[in-house]
Amino acid sequence: MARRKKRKEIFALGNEAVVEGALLAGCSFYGGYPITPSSEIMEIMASKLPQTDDGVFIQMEDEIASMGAIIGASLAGRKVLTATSGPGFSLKQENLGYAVMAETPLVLVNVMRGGLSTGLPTCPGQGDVQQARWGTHGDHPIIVLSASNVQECLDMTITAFNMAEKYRTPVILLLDEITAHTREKIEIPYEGEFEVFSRTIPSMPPEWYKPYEETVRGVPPMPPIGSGYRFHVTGLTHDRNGFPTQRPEEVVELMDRLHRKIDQFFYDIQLVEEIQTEDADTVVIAYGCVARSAELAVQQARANGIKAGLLKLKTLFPYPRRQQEKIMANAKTIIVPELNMGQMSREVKRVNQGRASVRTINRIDGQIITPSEILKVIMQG
Amino acid sequence: MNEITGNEIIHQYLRHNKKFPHVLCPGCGHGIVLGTLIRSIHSLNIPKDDVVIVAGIGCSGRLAVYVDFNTVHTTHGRALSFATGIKMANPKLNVITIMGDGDALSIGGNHLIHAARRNIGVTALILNNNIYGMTGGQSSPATPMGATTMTNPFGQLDKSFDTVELARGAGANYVARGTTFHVKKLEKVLTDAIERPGFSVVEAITPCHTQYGRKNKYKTPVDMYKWMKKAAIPVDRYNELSEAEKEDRLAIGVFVERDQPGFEERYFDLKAKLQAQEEKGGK
Amino acid sequence: MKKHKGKSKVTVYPDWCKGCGICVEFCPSKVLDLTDQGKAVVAREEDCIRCGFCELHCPDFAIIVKDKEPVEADNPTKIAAKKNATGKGA
Amino acid sequence: MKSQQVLQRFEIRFSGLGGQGIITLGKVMGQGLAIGHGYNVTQTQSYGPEARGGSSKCDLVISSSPISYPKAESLDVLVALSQEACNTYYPYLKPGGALVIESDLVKQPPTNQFLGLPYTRLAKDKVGIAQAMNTVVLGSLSHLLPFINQKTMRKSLEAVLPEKIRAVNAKAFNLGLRLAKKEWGDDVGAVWEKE
Repeated sequence: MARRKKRKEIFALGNEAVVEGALLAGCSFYGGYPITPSSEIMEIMASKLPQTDDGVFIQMEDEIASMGAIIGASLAGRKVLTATSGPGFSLKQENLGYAVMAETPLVLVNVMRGGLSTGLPTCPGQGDVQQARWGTHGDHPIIVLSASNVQECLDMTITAFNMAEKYRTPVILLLDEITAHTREKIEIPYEGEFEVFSRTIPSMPPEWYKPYEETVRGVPPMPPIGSGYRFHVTGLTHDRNGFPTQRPEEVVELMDRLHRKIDQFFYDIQLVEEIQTEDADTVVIAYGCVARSAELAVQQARANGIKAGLLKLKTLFPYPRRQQEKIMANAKTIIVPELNMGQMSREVKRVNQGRASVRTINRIDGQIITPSEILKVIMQG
Repeated sequence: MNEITGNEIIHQYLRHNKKFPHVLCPGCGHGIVLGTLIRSIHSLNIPKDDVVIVAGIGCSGRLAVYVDFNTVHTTHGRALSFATGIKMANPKLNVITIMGDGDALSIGGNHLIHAARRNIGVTALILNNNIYGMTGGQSSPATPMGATTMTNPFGQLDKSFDTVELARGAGANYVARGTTFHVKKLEKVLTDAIERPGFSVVEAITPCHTQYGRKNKYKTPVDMYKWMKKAAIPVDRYNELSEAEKEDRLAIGVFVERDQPGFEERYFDLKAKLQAQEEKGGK
Repeated sequence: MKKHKGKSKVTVYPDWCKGCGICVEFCPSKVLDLTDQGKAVVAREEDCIRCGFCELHCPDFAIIVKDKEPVEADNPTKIAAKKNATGKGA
Repeated sequence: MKSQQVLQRFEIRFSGLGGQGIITLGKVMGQGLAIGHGYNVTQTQSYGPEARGGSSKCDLVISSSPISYPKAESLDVLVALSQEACNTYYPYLKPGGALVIESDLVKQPPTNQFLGLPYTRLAKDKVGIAQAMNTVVLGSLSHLLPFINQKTMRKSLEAVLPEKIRAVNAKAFNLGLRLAKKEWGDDVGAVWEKE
């Protein structure tokens, strides 16, 4: 196959860009249940995957089953995707925890809509942020990414797949209704231009393979089911062989490793974009569609002679603590606009520890926070 | 030299680095079902690497860990959804789910009917002991009306599911019922079920003396086997009985035999068709 | 079945036996007993007719029934025939 | 070829009734401006009950530099194809912005400063199918907006349409272009040319 050296440009929806990104990252399995405003991801997958060499698309009976199906497919060696919104995200939490425990790579896109419960199905919101972090029961590590424009939808989907495979963990990509439903020109990178990471498979004879053995990275190799490595997968706390255990020292070893394999790679996982933060004494910390409003507000503030900057979060969890600490060298005021009652500002305040003045802008009426709203707060200083 | 038979076959399929005896209670039929399943797979000459056992939660869920296949112990009720994903990801695998009655008929009831509707090429082995055993003897949707349980101390008020009728109505390709007393018959239907494409359901009646029997007039595990011996009759003979005679009887045997292609078969046929179209269009 | 009588070796692994009593209750020849410690033991091996019930119904895979150690001099031709017939299960 | 005009955040809103092809219009024009012309474009639209309830809305933001905020806030052009849409969105029009209306359907324009054409009637009578109305609009806007290269826009329109309806739409596009020129004058969009 001839390599395409030129990037192809398309005019695409955020949801469409997710599909493009997933396919570029090697996704070959989609299991889902439709829900607004994420449905286009599923619809486009339904038409594309059956036309690829090995792609499998299946519409399951509900979100719980969708998670089950993609976890099963991931265990059988596929790179897998599911997408959902608000109420569906709640239903996916049960098996999300299973995937963390069984160290199953998968990408879960949640297009956030407004409100709790069925809320505002066609309006944007950012109310699922802490649910993404803590939605499933029990102490667990999780990687949560976000995207604020259509190009990022593509790029961050690839990143999500790479992280899922590299760290053998579910990765949640949080979009919002605006980002998912905006059409923009995006560039599709050509093959070879971007990294595609696939899970490590064991390189020893099956008799010697211990599925959950300690490794340097804390990430054990993972063979696909049916490849000759027979082992037990369970959501129960398990020993190195994968067998259930309640021995405190084995429980601790497993839980430590699960957390450590994510925590120790913070430099690889915690992604932010700094816009004019070097000398900024007022910094907006934002993510998703609101980061776009914030960017315009910062530009306008600069035009008014105010040293404003933007720290755009692309990784929400593990929270990019070091990056916030860096901008706090100069920042006297931090502004956190978000479409919820203050879910990320908790994280910001936790790191801030009273040093800068943290101001929040919150909207929960299904409308985006506009640049002028943010500008107003910046001008107040 | 002796031919390897009986439990020696089974020993070859057990995980040697796992502690035995298993965790189940004395006289629990689950072990018998596990042995039967192993003999079925053995008789079909399926390599261990090609077998995937997907189990749910509960006593039945614990069976998977003991056998030397690819084993996945999933969340409560969700075994079939995991199994669907595995089968679609790699249709060459023989995917068998082990579920309890609570697992398959209550929390996983939706997955059961949709797996049947889809006719996914998975064998659903449902171990029906009429009770939630592992969690301490609460009512399940298979608990008979009037029976005493921890959550129905004054007698079960609602009707129990008929697994066979449920699976038939939802579209399963193959539906059979057996008991842990009539082991050879159970082995036969289980072997048929694994062999047949599409979705197969085998309900194995297996006694739970600890949580169900003791509270419901079966004093020892053996009493429960005596009950099964007496109650179970082949389905054709059962159908000849009057309604009154049917009351205390249990029909066993094969109830549904269809030959619809499995979902995976239809999906991969579609893919092939699309690819052929594309090649045609390309030229 | 009668022809097997007296030719079987029945083994119960006490470590695996949980003493549920199914084998003892349903053995048609009453080969097995329950001990005071609640384990099945082989009491009347000679009576075993090799029906296979105990093996199939032992929930803990603790019972093995097979041929007695063959004594070469007894019936060499029969043993040889059996050897050849063996194809499965190895 | 004329070098491309530099644009700072130009906002267009298409609004009207469901079934008028408003979303398609926005998508086609957005695609033409983004891929054909190379501008940065964001297109957003109404969804759900809002979209099913009979009214329809589609926004384009066009700029030479990256677009931060993707939704239209203060409109340079409002295209209103129903009276209700005109009433609802007219307040969002910038001072000096252009109001483009379907002159048969918007009987009471809120201002006397507007550009109108009887789009539906034109499509039905001159093109032969009412559904080509949105392409007539596209044609007229291609005349109105000086940063649109008419050839490029026509080409990208043809690229996105299935072959069966390409000829009809080319006809509709040319009709809109011609009539806008005739009715609105040659220099109707001159105000944006200076930018």
